[in-house]
Amino acid sequence: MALDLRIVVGGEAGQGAQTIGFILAKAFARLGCHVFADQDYESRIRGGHNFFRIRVRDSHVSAVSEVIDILVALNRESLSLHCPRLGENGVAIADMNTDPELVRQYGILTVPLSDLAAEKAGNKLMANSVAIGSVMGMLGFNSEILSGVIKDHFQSSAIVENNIKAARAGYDYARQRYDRSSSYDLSSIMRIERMLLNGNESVALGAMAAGCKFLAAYPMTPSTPIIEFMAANAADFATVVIQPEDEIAAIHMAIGAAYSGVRAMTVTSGGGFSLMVEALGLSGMTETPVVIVEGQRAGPAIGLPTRTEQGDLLFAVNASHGEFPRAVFAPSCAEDGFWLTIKAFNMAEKYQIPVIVMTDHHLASSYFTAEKFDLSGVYIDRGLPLSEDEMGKLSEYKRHRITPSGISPRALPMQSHALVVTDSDEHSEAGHIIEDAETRTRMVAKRMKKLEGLRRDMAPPHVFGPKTADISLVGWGSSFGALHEAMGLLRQQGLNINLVHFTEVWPLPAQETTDLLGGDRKIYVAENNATGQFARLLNSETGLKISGTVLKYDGRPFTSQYIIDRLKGMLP
Amino acid sequence: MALDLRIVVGGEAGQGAQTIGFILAKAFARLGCHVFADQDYESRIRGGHNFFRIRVRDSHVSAVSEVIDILVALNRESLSLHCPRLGENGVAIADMNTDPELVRQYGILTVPLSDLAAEKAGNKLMANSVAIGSVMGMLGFNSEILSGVIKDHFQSSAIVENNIKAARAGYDYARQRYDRSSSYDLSSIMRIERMLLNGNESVALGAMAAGCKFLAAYPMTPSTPIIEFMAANAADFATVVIQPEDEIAAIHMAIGAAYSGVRAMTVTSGGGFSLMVEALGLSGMTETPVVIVEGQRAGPAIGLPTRTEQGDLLFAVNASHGEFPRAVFAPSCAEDGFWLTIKAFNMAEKYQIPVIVMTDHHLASSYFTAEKFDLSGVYIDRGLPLSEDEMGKLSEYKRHRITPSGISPRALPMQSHALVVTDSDEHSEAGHIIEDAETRTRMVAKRMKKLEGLRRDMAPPHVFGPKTADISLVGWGSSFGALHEAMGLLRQQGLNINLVHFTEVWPLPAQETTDLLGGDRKIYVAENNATGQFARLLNSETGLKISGTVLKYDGRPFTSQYIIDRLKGMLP
Amino acid sequence: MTVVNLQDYAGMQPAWCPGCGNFGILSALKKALVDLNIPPYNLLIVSGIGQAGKLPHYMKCNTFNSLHGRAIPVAIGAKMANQELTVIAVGGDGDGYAEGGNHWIHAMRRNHDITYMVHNNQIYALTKGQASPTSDTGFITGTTPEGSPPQINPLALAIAADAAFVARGFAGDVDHLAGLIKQAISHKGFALLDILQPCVSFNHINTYEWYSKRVYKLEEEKKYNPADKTMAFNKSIEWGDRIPIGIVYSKERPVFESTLKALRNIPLVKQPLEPGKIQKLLTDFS
Amino acid sequence: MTVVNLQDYAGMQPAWCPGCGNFGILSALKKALVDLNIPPYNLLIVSGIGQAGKLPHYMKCNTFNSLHGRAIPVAIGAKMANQELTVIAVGGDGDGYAEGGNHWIHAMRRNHDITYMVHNNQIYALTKGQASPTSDTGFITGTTPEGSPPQINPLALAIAADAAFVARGFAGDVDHLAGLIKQAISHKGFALLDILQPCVSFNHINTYEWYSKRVYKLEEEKKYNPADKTMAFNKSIEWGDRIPIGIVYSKERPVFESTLKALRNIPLVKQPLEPGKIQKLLTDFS
Ligand SMILES: Cc1ncc(C[n+]2csc(CCOP(=O)(O)OP(=O)(O)O)c2C)c(N)n1
Ligand SMILES: Cc1ncc(C[n+]2csc(CCOP(=O)(O)OP(=O)(O)O)c2C)c(N)n1
Ligand code: SF4
Ligand code: SF4
Ligand SMILES: [Mg+2]
Ligand SMILES: [Mg+2]
Repeated sequence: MALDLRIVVGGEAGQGAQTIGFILAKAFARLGCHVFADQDYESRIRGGHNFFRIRVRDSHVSAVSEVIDILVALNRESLSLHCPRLGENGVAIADMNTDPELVRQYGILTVPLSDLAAEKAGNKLMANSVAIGSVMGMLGFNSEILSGVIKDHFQSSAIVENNIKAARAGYDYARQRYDRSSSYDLSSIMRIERMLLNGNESVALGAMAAGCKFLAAYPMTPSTPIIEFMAANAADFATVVIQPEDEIAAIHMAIGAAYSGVRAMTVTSGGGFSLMVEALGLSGMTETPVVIVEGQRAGPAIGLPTRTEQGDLLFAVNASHGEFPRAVFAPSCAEDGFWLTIKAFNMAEKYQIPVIVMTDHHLASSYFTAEKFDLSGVYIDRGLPLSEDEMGKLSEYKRHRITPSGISPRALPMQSHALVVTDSDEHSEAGHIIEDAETRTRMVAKRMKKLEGLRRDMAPPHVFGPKTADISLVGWGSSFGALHEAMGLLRQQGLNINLVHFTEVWPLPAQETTDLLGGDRKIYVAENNATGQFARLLNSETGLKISGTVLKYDGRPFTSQYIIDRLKGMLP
Repeated sequence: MALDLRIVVGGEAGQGAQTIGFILAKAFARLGCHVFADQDYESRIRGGHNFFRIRVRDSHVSAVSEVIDILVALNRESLSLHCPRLGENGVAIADMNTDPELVRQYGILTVPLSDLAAEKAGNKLMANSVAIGSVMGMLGFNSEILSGVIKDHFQSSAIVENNIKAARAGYDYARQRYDRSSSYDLSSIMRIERMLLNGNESVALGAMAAGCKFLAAYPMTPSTPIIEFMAANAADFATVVIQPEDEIAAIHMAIGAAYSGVRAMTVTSGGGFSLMVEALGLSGMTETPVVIVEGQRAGPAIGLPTRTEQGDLLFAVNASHGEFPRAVFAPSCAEDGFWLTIKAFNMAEKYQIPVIVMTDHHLASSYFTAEKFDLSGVYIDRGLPLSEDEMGKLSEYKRHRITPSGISPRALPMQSHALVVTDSDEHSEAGHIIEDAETRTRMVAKRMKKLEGLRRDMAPPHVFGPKTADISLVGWGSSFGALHEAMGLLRQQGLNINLVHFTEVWPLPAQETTDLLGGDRKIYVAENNATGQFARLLNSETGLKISGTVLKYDGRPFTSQYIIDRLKGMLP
Repeated sequence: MTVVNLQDYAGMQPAWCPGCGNFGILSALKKALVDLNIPPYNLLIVSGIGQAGKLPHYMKCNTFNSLHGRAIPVAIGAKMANQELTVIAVGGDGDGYAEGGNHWIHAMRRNHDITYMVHNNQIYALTKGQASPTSDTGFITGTTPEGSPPQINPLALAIAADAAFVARGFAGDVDHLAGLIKQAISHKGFALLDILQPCVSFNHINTYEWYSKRVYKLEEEKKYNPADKTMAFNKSIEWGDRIPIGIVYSKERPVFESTLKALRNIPLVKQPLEPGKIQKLLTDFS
Repeated sequence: MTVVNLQDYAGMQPAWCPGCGNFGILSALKKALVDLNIPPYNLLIVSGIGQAGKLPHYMKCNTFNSLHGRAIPVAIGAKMANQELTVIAVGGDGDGYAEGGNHWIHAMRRNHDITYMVHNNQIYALTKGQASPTSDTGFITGTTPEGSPPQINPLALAIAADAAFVARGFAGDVDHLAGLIKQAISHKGFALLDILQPCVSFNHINTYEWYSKRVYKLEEEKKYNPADKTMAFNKSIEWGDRIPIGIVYSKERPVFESTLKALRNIPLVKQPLEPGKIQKLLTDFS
C-alpha cells in the first residue's frame, strides 16, 4: 500500500501547534518522504483555534485531506473539532489530564505531556516536544533524525538539550504503549535530500536567485514573510528592503529603482494590489519592468485575512485604466514558485512590463517538499540593454524607440552619457509628452506589439495523465495538488480523464491550449472562487466550451474528495 | 436635402474658440436645430492649438465629421491645419490682415474682425463676437435669436451691449459680401425648445434629480466640471460638495455618507478610479451603495489627459480583488447620461452595491441637443428600507440579513434604535467579523444572489435599423452617434445592416442580447480602444462569435466615415 | 432622558491577547460614553484594520469597520451626512499614521468634528510585529533588522496641521484616559487622541513598565498652557525619559461642517429627495 | 572635468502661459545646476503631474515624469538603487501636499537624500483652477464656492516631520531662489524647497505683487538661527503681511541610504547578479 499518513496538530493561537507541526514535517522530509503541510489559523494572536496539517507520502503530494490518521490535540476544542474526522485507524493524542468523558468518547490515547516535560526536561512548557516525541514514537520514527531536526530548530544549546530530552520521553512513552509503526511503513523510504519550504520562501528565493536587489513592500498577509525573509538576508545579499508608508509608495519605489536599473519587486495581497493598479499602468506606459507578487486571500475588501482564494485573476489581468501588456504567473507549488519568479523577472525586463506572480494564502503558507534547486539552471535575461558600442555612439538616445519587436533598447541613467527620458503621458520615442494622433497610434501599437513575443514566451499548460482523454479537468495555480490527486483517483475508478494545469496564465498561450483541449472532450474547470474566473478567461481567449465548473469559496483549499464529489454530480 | 452644416472654430488656447463655438451652437439649438459640438484641446492653458466643432442638422446628430463647411480661423495655424478639410463648398473666415499668401492659397473670406470690433464696439477684444456675427450673417441666421444668446452668455449689461454691436457688425459685413444662406436651409427648422448640454452637465443634473446629496471628488479631466457644477448649486440644493486630499479619500467619504443614509457619489477619470478600487470592494462587502462616474480618457497612466478613449471597460467590470456584484452603465449621449445616472442611483440603493457610470472625454465635453427632461418621469427607488413597523419591533437588527433576493433590509443610524453594524471583514448577518467556512459560503452566496435581480433590471441593448439584419454593427457608450450615422449611410448604400447599441453594459443582459444578435448574422463591434474590450466581453458573456472589430485609439472620437471605411475592408 | 450604562455597550468577547493594552482603552471608552450619557444608537464608531481596528466589534453601537488606513474618510463622510451622530474613528498607529497618514493630516486641517483615537503600540501587531511609523528609532523587527527609521511624532504633526485638540493618553491609566476621551468627544472639531498602548506579544521594549516609568500628566504641570502653540509644539517633541500625557494642544476654530451652507440647518440625511427641484436649472440650458 | 553650461540643460519649449512663475523656477534651477557643475547625465529629475510636473520636459537630463502625487516614491526608489545620482523631485502644491502628502511626510522622516521642489501657486492650475491645500483660507474656486478650508502650512509640517532642510523660495527672485536650490541640493538629506509661484491664469489674489510686498529674507534677520527648532517652528507659521523666504530649518542627520548595510559600498545598480549566491541559504531548508 502506498504511504499516506495524515497528521493534524490543533490548539489555540499561541499554544505552538505550528511549531510541533513544522518539526514533524521537517523530520519526515529529512527522512526522504514527500511532505505537504498547511496551516489553518485565525486573524488573531492568542486564543481561537489553529491547526497544522501534515501529509506524508512516498510520492508527490501537495493537497490536504479531510481525513486524519493522527491527531495531536493541545486543547479540548481540538478534540471536539477534529476527532469526528479521524479515519478508520485514526488516533488522537492528548494530555493525560484530559476530561475522562472525552477520553472515553473519542478513545483518546493520553500521554502525560506536561508531566513528562516537567520531569524529564525540568520545564512544563516543553510539553510540545513531548507531543512531537509521542507521535514519532508511535511510528517508530528514526530518532536520530528527529533529534537533528529539534537541534536545528532551537537555537540555544540549553534549550535544545532539554527539548530533545522531552521528545525522547514522549517517544519512549508512546512507543511502548501505542505502537502503530506497522500501519505506516516508513522503513522503505529512500533517503533523498529534499527541501521543505513554503510558497513564500520559494518565491523569495526565486527573487534572490534572479538578482532582485530591491524590495519595497508593506506588510500584508499572506505575503509578509517574503519581506521578512529578504530583509533578514538583505545585508548579505546587497539588497535594499524597505517597508514604506503604504502600498502606493511601495510599487512606485520599485518602479523608481527599476528605472535606475536594478531588478525590483513588491509583494502584497489583493487589498494592497488594489492600491497599486494606477502604478501598474505607470510601469506599462513608461516601460519600466516591475515584479508584483500578489498573495490572494478570500475577498472582497478585508474578507478573511488568513484564508485562501483564487479570486483576483480577472482583476490582475485587467487591472489599471488603459491598455498595455503584462504577464501573470500562478505557481502550482513551492518548486514552481521558485522557477516562475525567476521567469517573472526575465519577462519583466525582456518586455519592459509589469509582471504579476499570483500566489494565495494556501500556496504561500503551506510547506512542500521540493527537489533541491539546481542553481546552474537559473537563466537571467535582462532584455535589450544598450551595447557598449551603441552607448559610445549615442548622442540622442531614444528611450522609447520604435522597433519591430516593440522592445526599445534600454539605457540606464549614468551608465553612459545617454539621457534616459520617460513619461506617464503619452510620449514621443524620445520620451517627451505629445498630443498628436499619429504618434499616439504608433506608440500604442509599439507597446501592444510586445504581446506577440511575450505570448510566444509563455509556456503551454502542463498535462498530467494521458495527452488526450474524454474529460479534461482544468485548473490554475495553487490548487494543483488537489486537482492532480482527484484526477489520479478518478482514473483509478476507470474514468478517462486528464488534468490540464496552467501556471502561465496571461497572456494565455491560446493556440497551444486549443491544441491540447480542443476536440470532442468535456472540459471541467476547478478553481477556488465563486464566479469561475479562469473558466471565463479560458473561454474568451480560446472559444473552448466549458462543460462545468467546480468552485469553492469558503476560504479553505480544495481536497481531492471535494472535487470528485462535485465532478461526479456533473458527469453525464 | 437634409441639413448638415459643419462649422469649426480654431485657435490657440486662450483665444476664445470655445466661446465662439459655444455661442454659435447655442443659437442653432435655440432655433430648433439638432446640434452636436465637440472640443479638441491640449493639456495646457495658453498656446498650442484648440478647436471647437459644431454640426447642425435637422435630425438627430451626435457625431463629428471630418469635413468642414465653415471654418473660423483665429490664427494662422488654424488655417493650415483645417483648410485641407474644407468640403466642396467650404469656406474659411479669417481676419482681414491675414497673410495675403494664405488668403489666396485657401480662398479665405476675410472680415475686419478686430477693426470692426474696435470701431463698432469700441474694443478690439470683441473681435470674437464679430466672428460669431460673420458666420451667422453668411447664413442669414435669425439675428434676434443670436442677440438673445449673446445676451444670456455675457453677464454684465455693458459688455452685452457692445458684444451685440460687434456681432451685428460682423453679421452685416458677411451678409452683404458672403451670403451663403441658400446652401443651408434654416428657414424650415421648427422652433422646438431643446436643451444644449454636455455629458458632464447631464450627469450632474441626473445626480441632482436623483437626490444625490453628497459629492466628494478630486479634480480630474474630463469629470471636473461635474464637481464645479454641483458645487455651484450646493447651497441651493442642500448638497455637500467636498474636494478632499485624494481620490481614495473621495470614495471613502462617499461610502461613509451613504452609510449614514444619503445618496452619495464620486466622479473621476481612469487614474483616479484606479486609486478607488480597493474601496469598490469595501462598498461591495459592506453593501453600501455608491455611484462612481468614471470619465475615460486615453490611457494608460496619464496618457492623453484631454483626449477620449473607451479603454477602461474590462477594468471597471473586474476592478478590485475578490468577487461582488456591481453595475456598469455607459451613456450614449447627454440625454442618456441624465437618465442613466438616475438609474445608477436606483440600482446602487436597490442592490446596495457600487455602480459605475462610464463616460469619456468625448461624451463629457461634447454638447448635444436633448429634449427638455420631463422630470415627472424621474423615478426614485431607495431599495429596501426598514418599514416603520419593522423599526418598532427590531431589537436585534441584522444589517446583512440573508433574504431570498440577497438584499438585506437597510436601516440607517439614528433613524431608529436599531444599530447599523457592518464590516469589511467577512461577517455574520449581524455585521460582525467571522472566520468559519459555513458563514463565509452563505454570505458570498447572499451577495452574489443580488446579481440575479440586477441582471433582470438591466435594459437590453437598443436596436436601430431593422430588428434583424445580415450584419449587426455593435457598440457601447459614447460612440453611439458615429455608429448610428455609419449604419444609416451603409443602409443607404444598400447594406442590410442594423446597429445594436449597449448602454447598460454590466451585468450584460445575456439572454436578450443573444436573442437580438443570435442566428446567422455577422457581428462587427466598433469601439474606441486598441484591444476590443467590449467585443471580448460580449463574446465571453454570450458565446456569440464576433466577425471583426473596428478600433480607434488615437484619442480622437470615431467619425462615421472611419467606421464605414474599416467595415468595408472587412466585409466579404 | 435615557440613562446609559456600561451594559448597553457590551459587545463580543475580545480576541485580543490577555494583558493587551487594548482592554484598558476599551474600558476607558465605555466609561467615557456612559459618563457623557451618549446612547449607543447616537454613536458611530468607524475603525480601520489592525488589532485596534477590531474595537467596534467589542462595543455595541453603530459601527463601520473600514479598510486599513481608511477609518477617517469614512468617519467624516458619515459625519457630514448626519452631523447629529457622535462619530469616533479608531485605529492603530500603522493604520492611522502610515497607510492613512494623508487623510489624517487633511482631516485635521479641515477640522471635521470627530474624535480620532489611535492605539499607539509602536508596532504592527495584527500582522505579527513589523515596524510602525512610531516604532522607536532603531527598533528591530522582521522588516527592519537593521533598525527602524526615525519615528514620526504624531502630536507635533497634529499641531503643525493645526488640529483643534491634541492629546496623549496611556492605556495603563484608564481613569485618566476616560477623562481625555470625554474631553476629546466634547471638544468641537477634530480631536486627536494618541494612546500609548502596550502590546504584550510583539513589543517587548515599550511595555507597561517602560511607559509607566516615563509618563507624567500635563495637567499637573503648573505653567503648562495647551492654548499656547509654541509651548505645545515644544512639549509635543518631548519623548524619552519623560513622556507627557494629557491635553497638549487645544484650540477653538470653526468645524468644517459649520462652514457649509448645506449643513447650517438640518442634517443632509433628513433632507427630502425632490427631483422636481432641478426644474429651474434646466432653463439655463435652453 | 566637464564644465556644464546653461545650453547643456536646454529642453523643449515650455507650454506654460506667458508670465507664469514657473519660468523663474526653471531659470533658477538651471542656474543652480550650472553653478554646481552637475552634468545632465548625473542628474535625475522626477516629476509629478500638473503645470509644475511638466518641468522635466523643459530640461535636458535624465527624467521620469511620474503620476500625480507620485514624484517622491519614484525619486527615492531611483536614489536607493543608485545613490550616485543627484535626484530632484518636483511638483505642484496639489501634487505634493494633497495627492502625495503621505509620501512627502514619510520621506522627510526617513530622510532620503533628495531635493524636493514644490511650485506652490496655491491652486490647481493644470486642471483649471481648483483649490489646493495651500490655497488661502476662504479662497473661492469652482470646487470651493463657499471658500477653501483652512490652508496647510507645508513648512510647519516639514519641521514637525523633522525634515533635514526646510526652505521657502520665491519665483520672482531668481537669484535668491537659485541660491536656495544650490543649498538644498548640497544639503545631505531630504531638502524641502517650497517655492511661491504666481499663476497668472488662475490665481488672481496671490500675484507677483502680492508676494513681492510680503516676502522678506531670513538670512537678513540678524538673530535667526535655522538650527533652532522652536524658532524655526514659530517662523514657519508666519503667513500674512510678512512671509519669510530663505532657509527656515536645517539639520544634519543620517540619511536613510547610509543606514543600510547594502548601500555602504557601491550602488545597488553596480552590484552583480549572482544566482549561485543563494546556495548557502538552500541548506537551511533541508
Ligand atoms: C491595504 C492594506 N494593507 C495592509 C494590510 C495588512 N494589515 C492589516 S493590519 C496592519 C497593521 C496593523 O498595525 P496597526 O495599524 O498599528 O494596528 P495594530 O494591529 O498594531 O493595533 C496591516 C499592515 C491591510 N489589511 N490592508
Ligand atoms: C490620480 C490623479 N488625480 C487627478 C489628476 C488630475 N490632475 C492633474 S494635475 C492636477 C492638479 C494640479 O495642481 P498642482 O499639483 O498644484 O500643479 P499645478 O498645475 O498648479 O502646477 C490634477 C488634480 C491626475 N492626473 N491624476
Ligand atoms: S498582538 Fe499586541 S496589540 Fe494585538 S492583541 Fe496581542 S497584545 Fe494586543
Ligand atoms: S495656468 Fe498658471 S501655473 Fe499653469 S502655466 Fe499658466 S500661469 Fe503657469
Ligand atoms: Mg500598532
Ligand atoms: Mg498648484
